Amino acid sequence: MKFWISLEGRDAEVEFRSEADKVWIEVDGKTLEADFHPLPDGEVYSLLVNGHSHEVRVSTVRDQLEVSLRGITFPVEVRNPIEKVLKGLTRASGAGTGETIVAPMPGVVVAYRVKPGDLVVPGQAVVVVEAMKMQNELMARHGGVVTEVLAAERASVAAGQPLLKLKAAPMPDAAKPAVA
Amino acid sequence: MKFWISLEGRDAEVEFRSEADKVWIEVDGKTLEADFHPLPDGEVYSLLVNGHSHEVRVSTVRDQLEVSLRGITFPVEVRNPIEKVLKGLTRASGAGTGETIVAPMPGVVVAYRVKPGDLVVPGQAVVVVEAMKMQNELMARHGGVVTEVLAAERASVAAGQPLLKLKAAPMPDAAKPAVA
Amino acid sequence: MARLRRVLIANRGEIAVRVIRTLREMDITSIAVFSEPDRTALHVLMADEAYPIGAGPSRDSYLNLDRVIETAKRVRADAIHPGYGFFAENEAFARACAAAGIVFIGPRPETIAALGDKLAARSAARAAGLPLVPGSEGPVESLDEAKVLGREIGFPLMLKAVAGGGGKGMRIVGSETELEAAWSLTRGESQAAFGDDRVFIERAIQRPRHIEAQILADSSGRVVCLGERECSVQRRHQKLLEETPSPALDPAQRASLGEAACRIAAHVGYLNAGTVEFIADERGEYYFLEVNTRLQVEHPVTEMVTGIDLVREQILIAEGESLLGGGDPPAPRGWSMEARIIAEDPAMNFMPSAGRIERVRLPQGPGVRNDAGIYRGYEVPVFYDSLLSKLVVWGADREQARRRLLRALDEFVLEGVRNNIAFHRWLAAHPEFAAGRLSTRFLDEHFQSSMLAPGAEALDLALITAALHARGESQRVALPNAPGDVRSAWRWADRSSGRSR
Amino acid sequence: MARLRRVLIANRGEIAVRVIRTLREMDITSIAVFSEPDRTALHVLMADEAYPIGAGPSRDSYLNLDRVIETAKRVRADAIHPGYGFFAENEAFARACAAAGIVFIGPRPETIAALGDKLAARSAARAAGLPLVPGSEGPVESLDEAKVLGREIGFPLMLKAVAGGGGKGMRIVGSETELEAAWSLTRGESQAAFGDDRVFIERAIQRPRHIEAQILADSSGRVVCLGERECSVQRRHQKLLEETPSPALDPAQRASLGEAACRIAAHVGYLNAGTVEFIADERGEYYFLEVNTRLQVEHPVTEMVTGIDLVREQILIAEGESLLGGGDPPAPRGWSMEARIIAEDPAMNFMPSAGRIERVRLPQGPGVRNDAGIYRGYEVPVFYDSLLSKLVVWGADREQARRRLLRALDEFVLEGVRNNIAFHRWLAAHPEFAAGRLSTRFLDEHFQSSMLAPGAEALDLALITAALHARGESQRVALPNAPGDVRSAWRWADRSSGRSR
Repeated sequence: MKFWISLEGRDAEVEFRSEADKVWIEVDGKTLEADFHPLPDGEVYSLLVNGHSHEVRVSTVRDQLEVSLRGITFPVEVRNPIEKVLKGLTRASGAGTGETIVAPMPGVVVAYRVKPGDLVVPGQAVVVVEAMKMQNELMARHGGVVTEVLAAERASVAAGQPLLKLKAAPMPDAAKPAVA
Repeated sequence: MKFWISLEGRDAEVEFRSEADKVWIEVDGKTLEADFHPLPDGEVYSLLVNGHSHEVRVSTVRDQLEVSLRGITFPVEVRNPIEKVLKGLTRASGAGTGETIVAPMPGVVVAYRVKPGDLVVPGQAVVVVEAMKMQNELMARHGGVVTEVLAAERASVAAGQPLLKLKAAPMPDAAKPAVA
Repeated sequence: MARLRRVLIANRGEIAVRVIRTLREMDITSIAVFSEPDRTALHVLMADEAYPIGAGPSRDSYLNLDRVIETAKRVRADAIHPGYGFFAENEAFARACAAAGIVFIGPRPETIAALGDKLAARSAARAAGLPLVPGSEGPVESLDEAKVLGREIGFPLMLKAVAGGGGKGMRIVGSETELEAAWSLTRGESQAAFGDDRVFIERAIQRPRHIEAQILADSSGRVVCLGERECSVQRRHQKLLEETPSPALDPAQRASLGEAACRIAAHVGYLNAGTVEFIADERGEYYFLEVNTRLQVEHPVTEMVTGIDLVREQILIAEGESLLGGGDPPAPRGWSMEARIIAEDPAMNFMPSAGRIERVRLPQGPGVRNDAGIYRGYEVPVFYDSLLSKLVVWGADREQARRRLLRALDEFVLEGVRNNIAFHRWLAAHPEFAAGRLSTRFLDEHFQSSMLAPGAEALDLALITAALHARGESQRVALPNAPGDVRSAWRWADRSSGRSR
Repeated sequence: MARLRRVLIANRGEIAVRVIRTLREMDITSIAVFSEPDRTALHVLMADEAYPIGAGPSRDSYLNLDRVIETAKRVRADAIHPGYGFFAENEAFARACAAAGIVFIGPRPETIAALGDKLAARSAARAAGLPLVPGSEGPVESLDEAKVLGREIGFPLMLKAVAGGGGKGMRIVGSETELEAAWSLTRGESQAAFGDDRVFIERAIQRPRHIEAQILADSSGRVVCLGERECSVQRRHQKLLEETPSPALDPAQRASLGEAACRIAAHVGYLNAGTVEFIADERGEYYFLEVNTRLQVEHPVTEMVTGIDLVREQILIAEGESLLGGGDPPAPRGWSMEARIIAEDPAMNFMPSAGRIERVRLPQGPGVRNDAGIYRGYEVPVFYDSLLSKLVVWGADREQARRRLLRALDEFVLEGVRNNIAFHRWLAAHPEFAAGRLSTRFLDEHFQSSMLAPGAEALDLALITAALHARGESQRVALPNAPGDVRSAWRWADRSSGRSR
C-alpha cells in the first residue's frame, strides 16, 4: 500500500507492508520495521521498534487525524497519491478563498479585535475567547478582509463554532505558510 | 414494569419505575429511590440513594448475570413473572435430570476423584483442576451417577468446558439444595 | 469543642477528593456538593454522600453562598471544609457558617478580612517586624506622590492595586516617564476589575523567587511553621511546579523565614492552616508578600517531607485540639516536588483545554503520590479551572526527587485532553532547573514552545502509526479539504499562534 | 566494578515494573523479556526495550535458562535483575550469568546454594549463634530416632522435608502414635515432590508469628539490618498482608533480632539484599527459620518507613559501591502495611481467577503507594501467579496506617477479575488485627467466607442495579434454564463449595 503522510510540515510518500503483528514502512529511502499490538481505550498501539517499546495513539478530533505519543499530540494527514494531487490544487486556492476562525473549545466570546471591513494580516489576533477562567486570543492564519462576524460578544460558543469570516486579500508571499 | 429478581437465595418480585435520571423500585412492600447515572467501562452506574453515593456494575459471565459493588460480586437472576413459573418447573426437575461439571476457569485437569459408574453425593469433590499454580477441587451440587468423563487428565481445558457428566440418582430430600 | 461527625466539602475536583480521603481516615462522614455537569465527577463518586447545588457556572453552584449554606444545614453537616478557591478566603462565607451554627474549617472571619486587604496585611507584617519590599506605606494618593516615591525607591518599580492579587492588577514601571501612563492605566483597570482604584508602590525585584512558609495555629494561640515551599516556576502568575525545601535558602535563612511567618501569624491571632508568602531576591533576602488564609494547592509537598496530614490537622484544630497533638514539628526528611498536571495545549500557547479523558494511567510506585480529580471517561467541564491532577514525588535528596519526577512523567499516560506533561518533562530535565536556579521569570528566560516539538524518533513513530491507521481504514480516508475549509483553517491558525510564541 | 548501563529484568508483572522504575530513575536502560501471552503486559509497555523469550508456560520462557541468558547476551545486557520467584534463588542461573560475563544482581551462587539447603542454613544459623526451634541436628535417619527426639522435644512436633519450603512437605504430629503414619507419609511425599526423602524434626509452635529482617550486605563485607517485617497473616502459607514494624517486638527484641540477622549474613559472607525469616512464639521468643536470598514481595513496607530504595541499593551494591553510600541506616519513621491484591474468588474458596481487567481505579492520595502489574483492558494470564497489585500505605503510627489502608481499599475499583479487596477490608477492620494480635493461624481462628457476604444495603443496591439492567434490555432477558443446564450446575457447585468452608 502507498500513502502520502504529512506531519509537522513534513510531507512523505510512504510504502506500507504488514504481516501478522509486523509492519514495514519505507519512507525517504529508509525502512522502518515494527512489531505492533493493539491496546484498549481507543486506537492505541504498543510498538516494538528494534526492541524499543512505545505506546502510540491515533485519534480524530473534528475530522483532524492526530497522533499522540509521550504526552505530545500533533496533527497528521494521510492521503493516497491521487488525493495528494487534488489537495495540492485546493491548497493553492485555499489561501485565495479566505478562511473562517472557529472556537477551538467551548467558551464565551469576550471581544473581537477586528470589525467587518478590517484588513487582517497573517497571525493577527482577531478575537478573544474565554474558556476555563482564562482569556485566549485566536489568530488568523492567512489573514484577509473581515466579511462577517458570526457570534455576538459575551455569547457562549461551542467547540468548532465559526466566529469570523475573512475574504482573501493579496498578501506578500512571505506571509504564506511555510507548512503544507 | 415488573420483574422477579433472585439473588443470594432471596427471590423478590420487583415493581419498577424510572423517569429521566431517577428510578423507583418497590420490593417486599418498601420503596427504594435512586438517582442513577451511567459511568464508562461496562454497564456501570453511579447511584445516589438518599444522597448516599455508590458505584455498581452489572456484567454477564457465561450467561450468568452478576452485580459487583465495593469489591463484592454475586450472581443475580432477573425474570418476568411467566418465566418465573417455567423456571420453577424446570428447577424442580433440574436435580432429577443430572448435572455437568465444567471448568470454571482455564487450567489443566490434574485428576478425577471419580470414574464412570461411581455414585456421587451432593457436595462431593469430583475433579481437581490446576490453574495459576494452585490446585482446586470442583464439587458436584446435586450428585448422581457418573456417566461420562469429558476431558483427559493432564488436558488443558478452557473456561466453561465440560469435564464430567452425572446422571441423577435418587437422593434423600436433605441433600436437596436450600437455595432456589 | 465536640468531635466533628459530618463534614461538607464546599469544593470540587482534586481538592475535594483530597479532603474526602482524610475525612474517611478519620471516620467522619464526607459530604460532597456538585453542580449539574459534575454529577459524575470523582468527588461525587468518592464521597459518602453527595447533593446537587445548581447549574454549571460557579456563581450558580459552588459560589452560590445561600445554596451551599442551605444544603449544609439541610443535610446536618456540622462543619464545612472550603478547600482552596471558591469560598476559601471569603469572609462573608465564614460568617454565614458561624451564623448557621456550622464550623468553618479555617481562620476566623476577621482574620480572613484583615489579611485579604493587601495594605492591612502589609501593616500587620510591618508591625510584626517582617521585612517588606521597599515601597509606599499605604495607597499612593497622587501621581506626584508616586514620582517622589519612585525617586526614593528607585526604578523599576511595581504599581499594585490594593484590591489586586494572583498577579492581577500589577504593572512594572521602568522609568519616571513610563510612570505617568502606567499610573492612570493601573488605577483604571483596578477600578474596573475590583471596584477600587487605590494603588500602592513597591520596588520591582528583578529575578524574584517565590518562597512561602506553611504555618499551623491552634485555638490555644500556639503557632508552628512546617517549613517552606518554593513556587518560583510560574506561567501567567500560575504556579506550575513547587518543591520543598527551597534550594535558595541556607539553614539560617530558612529558620529566620519560618520565624517571620510565625510572628505575623501570632500577631494577627491566626487560627488553623495558612501560608505566608515571600519573595526572595538573588541575594536570598526575603520580603513579605501576603498571607493565604487557606490550604494551598501545593500543600502535599510539605506532607511528603514531614509526614503530617495537613487536612487532618485542620480538622483537629477546628475541633479545638492542640496542633500536632501538642508535639513539636518533626524534622523534615528528604525532598519533595509537585508538578501540576493541567488541561492546556502547549501547541496553542497553553490555552486551557477540555474534553473527555480517553485513556489514563497514572504513574505509581516508590515515592509517587497522585492527587487526581479525573478518571477514564471523565468529561473535563469547561466551567472550572483546568487542574486535572497533581503529581507529587519524594526523594531522599533533590536530585532523586527530580529524577523520580522525570520517571513518573515518562510513565504518565493521559490522553483525550491536551495537557502539560511534556512541558513538565522539559522543565524537570532542564539544567538550570536541575541546578535549582529558579525565578518567576524562569519560563521567560528559558522556554519556547518549539522546545516541545516532537523529535525525529517521534516523527518516525507517528509515520508508522498513521500508516497503521490508514491500513485499518484505507477506505475511510478523509476527502481533500474544501476551499476555506473551517476545520483546517482554525487548526492552522492555532498552530501558528502556538508556534509564534 | 563499572557502572551498569543496561539491565535485563528476568521477570514479569509488578516486580518487573518495580525494577524498571528504579532503573529509569538511575538512568539505566531497562530491558524486559516477555512470553507470548505477555506481549502487552505492563512491564513490556514500560520498559525501554522488550524481547520475546517463548511461549506462555514458565518453563518455556521465564524459566528457560538458556533462552534468557542467550537473550541477555544478544541484547548486550551487562546485568540481570531476577526479581523474586523464577530464577531469583537459582544457583545454576547465577553461575550461568557469571559464565556469560553478566552481573547477577543478588548474592553469590555459593551463598544461594548454601542457604537454599534447609539443613545447611540451620547449621550456619547455629554456628552464628542464632536461636533455632528445638529439633534434630540434621536429617532423622529412622522412625526410632524420631520417636526418641519426640520424647525429648515434646509433642506436637513438625516433620519437615529437608528439600521442602513455602509450606510444602511439612506435617504437624500431635502424638507418638501419629508419628508412625506421618513418618512414612512425609518421606513418601518428600521423595515424590522433591526427589529427596530426608526429613527432620522441629518443635511445633502453637500460634507462631512470622517475622523477618531485611538485610543489606556489600562487597566490603559490611552488613546492615533495615528493620523487620511481620507477615503473619497468611492463607495456605501465602502471605496476604505485611507490615513494619512488627507489633510483637519491643525495642530490645527488635534490636536483638536485627543483630541475629546480621550475624548469620556476616557468617555466610552474604552479598546484596536478603531476608532472614524467623518465627516468634507467643512469649516473643524468636527462632531462625530460613534466609531468602532475594528481594521479597513485601519489600516496599521497609522502603516506606526508611525512605531507602532497596532496588537502587541492590544495583549500587552490584556495582561494587558501599551500601547506603557508606552511611548508617536511617531511623525508621512511622508505620507501613502492604495488602496483596490477588486475583482469586472469595466465593470459591479463594480459587485463583483470571480474565480481563474491565475497570480499574487504583487508590491514590496521601500515604498510598501502588505497585501494580495491571491496567484497564489487561488480560490476566492463567500461566503465572495471581498477584495483581500491591497496595502499600504509610501512617505516622499503626492506627493511621490501618485506617489509611481501609480508606484505600474503600476507593479501590477493580472489576472483571474476582479479587480479595473485600477480604482485605474485612481483615483491616477486624478488632484482633487492629489490636495487632496476629499469628499464622489468624484466618483459621477468625475467618469464614460467609463474612464476605453482601449486607442488606448491598442487596438493595443489587436489586436496583438488576432492575436498571433489566429495564435496559427487558427484551434480552435470558430464557429459563434447560434441564441439567451446564452453567447453573457449576455455579451452584462452586458457590456451595465456597460457602461450605
